[in-house]
Amino acid sequence: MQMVSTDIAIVGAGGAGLRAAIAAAEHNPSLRIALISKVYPMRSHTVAAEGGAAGVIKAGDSLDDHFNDTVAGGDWLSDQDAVELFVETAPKELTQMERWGCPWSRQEDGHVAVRPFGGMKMERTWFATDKTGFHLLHTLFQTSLKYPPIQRFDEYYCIDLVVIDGRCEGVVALEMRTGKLILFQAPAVIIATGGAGRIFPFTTNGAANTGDGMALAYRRGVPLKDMEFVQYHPTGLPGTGILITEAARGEGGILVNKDGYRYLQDYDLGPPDPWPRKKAMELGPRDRLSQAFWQEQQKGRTVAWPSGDVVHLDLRHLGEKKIDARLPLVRELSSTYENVDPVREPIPVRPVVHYTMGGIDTDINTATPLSGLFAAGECACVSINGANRLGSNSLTEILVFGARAGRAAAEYRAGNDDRPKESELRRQATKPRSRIANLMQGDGKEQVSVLRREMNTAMESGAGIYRSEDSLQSTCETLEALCRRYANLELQDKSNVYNTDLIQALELGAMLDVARTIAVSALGRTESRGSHQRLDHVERDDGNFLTHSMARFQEGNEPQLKYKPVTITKSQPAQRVYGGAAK
Amino acid sequence: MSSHKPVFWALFAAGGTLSALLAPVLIFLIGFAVPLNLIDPEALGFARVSGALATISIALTMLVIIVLFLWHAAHRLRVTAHDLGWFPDSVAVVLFYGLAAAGSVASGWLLIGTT
Amino acid sequence: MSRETIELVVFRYNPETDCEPAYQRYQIPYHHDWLVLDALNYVKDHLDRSLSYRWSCHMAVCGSCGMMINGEPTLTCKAFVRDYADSIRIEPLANFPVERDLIVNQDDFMSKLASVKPYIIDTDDVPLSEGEELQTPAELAVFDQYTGCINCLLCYSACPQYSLSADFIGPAALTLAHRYNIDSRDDGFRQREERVGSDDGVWQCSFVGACSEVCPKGVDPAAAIQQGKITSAAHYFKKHLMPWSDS
Amino acid sequence: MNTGPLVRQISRRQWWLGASRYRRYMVRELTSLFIGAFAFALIVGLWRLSQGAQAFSAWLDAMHSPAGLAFNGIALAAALYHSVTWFNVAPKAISVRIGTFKLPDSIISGAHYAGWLLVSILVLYLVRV
Repeated sequence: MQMVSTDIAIVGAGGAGLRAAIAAAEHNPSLRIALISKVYPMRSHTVAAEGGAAGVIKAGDSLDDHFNDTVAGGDWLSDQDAVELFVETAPKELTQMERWGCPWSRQEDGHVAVRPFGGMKMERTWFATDKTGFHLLHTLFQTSLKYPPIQRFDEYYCIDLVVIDGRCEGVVALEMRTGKLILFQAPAVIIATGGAGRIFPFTTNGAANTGDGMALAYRRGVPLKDMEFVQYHPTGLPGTGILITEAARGEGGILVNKDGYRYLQDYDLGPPDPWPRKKAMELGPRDRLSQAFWQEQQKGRTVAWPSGDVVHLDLRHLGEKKIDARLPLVRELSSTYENVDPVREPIPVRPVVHYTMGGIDTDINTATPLSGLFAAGECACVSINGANRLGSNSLTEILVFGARAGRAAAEYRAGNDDRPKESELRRQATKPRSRIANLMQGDGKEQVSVLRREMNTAMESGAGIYRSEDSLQSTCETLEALCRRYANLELQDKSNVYNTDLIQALELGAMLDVARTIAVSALGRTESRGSHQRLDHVERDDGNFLTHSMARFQEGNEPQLKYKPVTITKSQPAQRVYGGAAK
Repeated sequence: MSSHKPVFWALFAAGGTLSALLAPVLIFLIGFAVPLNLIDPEALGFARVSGALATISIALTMLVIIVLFLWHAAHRLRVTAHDLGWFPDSVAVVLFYGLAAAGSVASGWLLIGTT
Repeated sequence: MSRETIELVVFRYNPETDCEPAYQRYQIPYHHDWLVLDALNYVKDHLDRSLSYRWSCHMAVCGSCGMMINGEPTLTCKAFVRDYADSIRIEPLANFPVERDLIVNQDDFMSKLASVKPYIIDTDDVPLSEGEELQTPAELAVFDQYTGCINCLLCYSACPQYSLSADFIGPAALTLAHRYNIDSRDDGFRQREERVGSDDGVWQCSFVGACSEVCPKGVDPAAAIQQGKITSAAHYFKKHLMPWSDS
Repeated sequence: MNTGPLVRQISRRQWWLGASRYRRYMVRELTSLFIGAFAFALIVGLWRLSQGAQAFSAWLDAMHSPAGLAFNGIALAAALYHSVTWFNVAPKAISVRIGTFKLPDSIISGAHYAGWLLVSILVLYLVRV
């Protein structure tokens, strides 16, 4: 097996991975940094983020307000020390992006412009029209080309971590172009592989978002934290699940049901004031808006659309000029994919799986419990998002914690000079080799696409916007059966060069493991909090569940569930209040 | 390495603009206006033409038109030679730019004669 | 929903088993709202798991799924099956080596992009604590359009000069160089000009204009390169005719 | 066995036949042949002019012979095609901005067409007087 010797291996080259690579390279230009990704950096799903990135810069706003909005938005499940650090660092990171050339939208005087976002008390979301993720990703990718220490390995799929004596010492990756396994020796490894939305059938997430990095860490004993919290974004296009950004509502778009009624006022989000009122109506948090859709659907007040029930997102009153200036992508996407021009017609939308609040357990420095392993971005749970992430906090999160991971890994590397023997490293790499061989030679009758579809269905029906013990139990059972059937996979493609049949099988394996942590954690949390809503336990239960769930891998078995207390510094749990009551 | 193409590209672009503005009307005038009886043949007769070209400004205008037309064509044909693999670029340079240069000198010399 | 059928004629090539590429036909049912990418996913999931291609975002922003559809460089996630009659021919992007089936090798683009220094080169070095650099909406508007490139490589696939001259830097990379050159925050023109103003740079472009015709994001690389030629020529004449000047 | 990436060769002579946009491009480029040839015809005219009235009138006659008219016809068509393609792409090279407002391409092209018309009328006027 070919071996590549590096100082830091970064798995995933989206926003967090690129930011980490640059931070490490700036921290110590003599480091060798391997940036390993299964897709080219600019294909990473950061590219699809639209609305913006939150950071306090304007007069009248304060770090405390950003803190309070985030903690309340997360239904008090966020670790408050992490949130404090996050809101403090946010403006600096966003300014750094400005210096690197991000085309932020501007005010007339040349200062960066900000827009309102859901659950935020003030306008504090920096944006580059409605293509903010795209611009951040390309700015980071292009800027990364400036740093010689960063060596990219594009289209390498990481299969396993190398763990020796309780320390992470590298990764094993499949070079997709050749089918060869490559051993990356690295005293420090950062996982930045993004989310796992593809576990669900209807998602804004791209094909790449299969939770690979979460599974990598999880299988090596690192707990996955708060996995039951899966965010539904309230406004996706009905056929495709394509995201229609919250910025559409930040700019003044309204949501109406089939009667043209702004139904959010019936769900403690009103009154429907004349625009604008922050933290109210359409600018409520995503969990509440998605739940309101479900309730409307139960009442039969949604609009029937060829591809399912929808409500209407009406932007017409904004006018063509504003839509083109602030929301050009929204117009392009609804025109292309739904044949609806928002200048003239309301956009049909419905909730769609968008974000995994949970992820790899890390401390405030992005370190995981496994020595030498760090994680940042959506794959990680640090946790600032708690039970529900506020829109525009995630782009900032990948910058703040991506950079932090890069520096932490560089410092960790500096303090660890003893290397494992090469023979020991190579011995570790035999396991992934046999895993690939087993998959390639498997002669069972199961197909990747069939198992994937069944997993998708089970997740949607059992672990969707509203859950119950029965639905979750049944999903857990289905997933367990799917894991057994996974052992009987048969790959039709036996070749080495870009064997996407094999890659999809590996991705499915990761998704099944991660899906089980979602279902089991959701079953264990017998309360309703943020995005986790139990029909059989409708109240929040701070007495028992002001805790992070920690799902730990057990070979051949359900994940083991434990809990760990939430860090509270200055905000005691209180009722989440939005709408007119939120004075 | 910095290219010297800007020199030829500038001539090409100037010639392209001038020929776009003038070539159709000039071809029409010289090629068709007389046979179609749209114009008094004397308008293009020897006396009038040689008289006009005795004026320095008119002679100079004529020179600029011919020279830029030539360099516009030469540069485009060099590109086409590359596009279609007619011959190596060095040959195209000598051939097309050579022709344009020769034509430029010839028209200059002839126009000095008329003034 | 109406469910009709259509034939896909798909380019196949596996370097481990084939000396020559071949075309494979698949008859598939499709829905009215299906994209060509959905049709390929149908083949992958139901008919032939050995078919290899790239895709991810399904919303025309990640740039992975560019292919030739009936000879035209196209994002398969932006082309509807219903817009084609009877049969759709799908091939890998032209002008790139084919690794396998519909997957092309993009190394050449990646190295050329890096070679034009597509990042802010700022000689002022104002500390971050001073806050953001001011840039008016008018200054932003100058380069904004050229930031829209998603690196999907359709323009390379459409560009004859890229196919005829292996060293040509090509439309997307030159456009991004121009994008930074005209950014009010940037001072890197002269560093980039080495490459951009060379025979492999803007001067290899013969203004076919195909790049702009196929661009799925309306970036207009042809305009960027034409304007790049003007800037580059101005720089050239200033340098040679006024060597005492500082440009 | 692994034959490696497949490099598809294109025909250097025939690639442009493959798509209409390439054919249009090649026609556009070849208009220059006629612009150049017309310039040479003018040079010949100047040369004949230097030889006296008879020679010049022989040149004019040649221009108006059937072969000359055929050449002029093709050259005129080529020149028109060149003008149209040149003015249509002018907005790509010329970008006019007033603040965030960008002058529409149609205005820039339109100005070129108007200029073309004016120049043509002016030339006709000057020659006929």
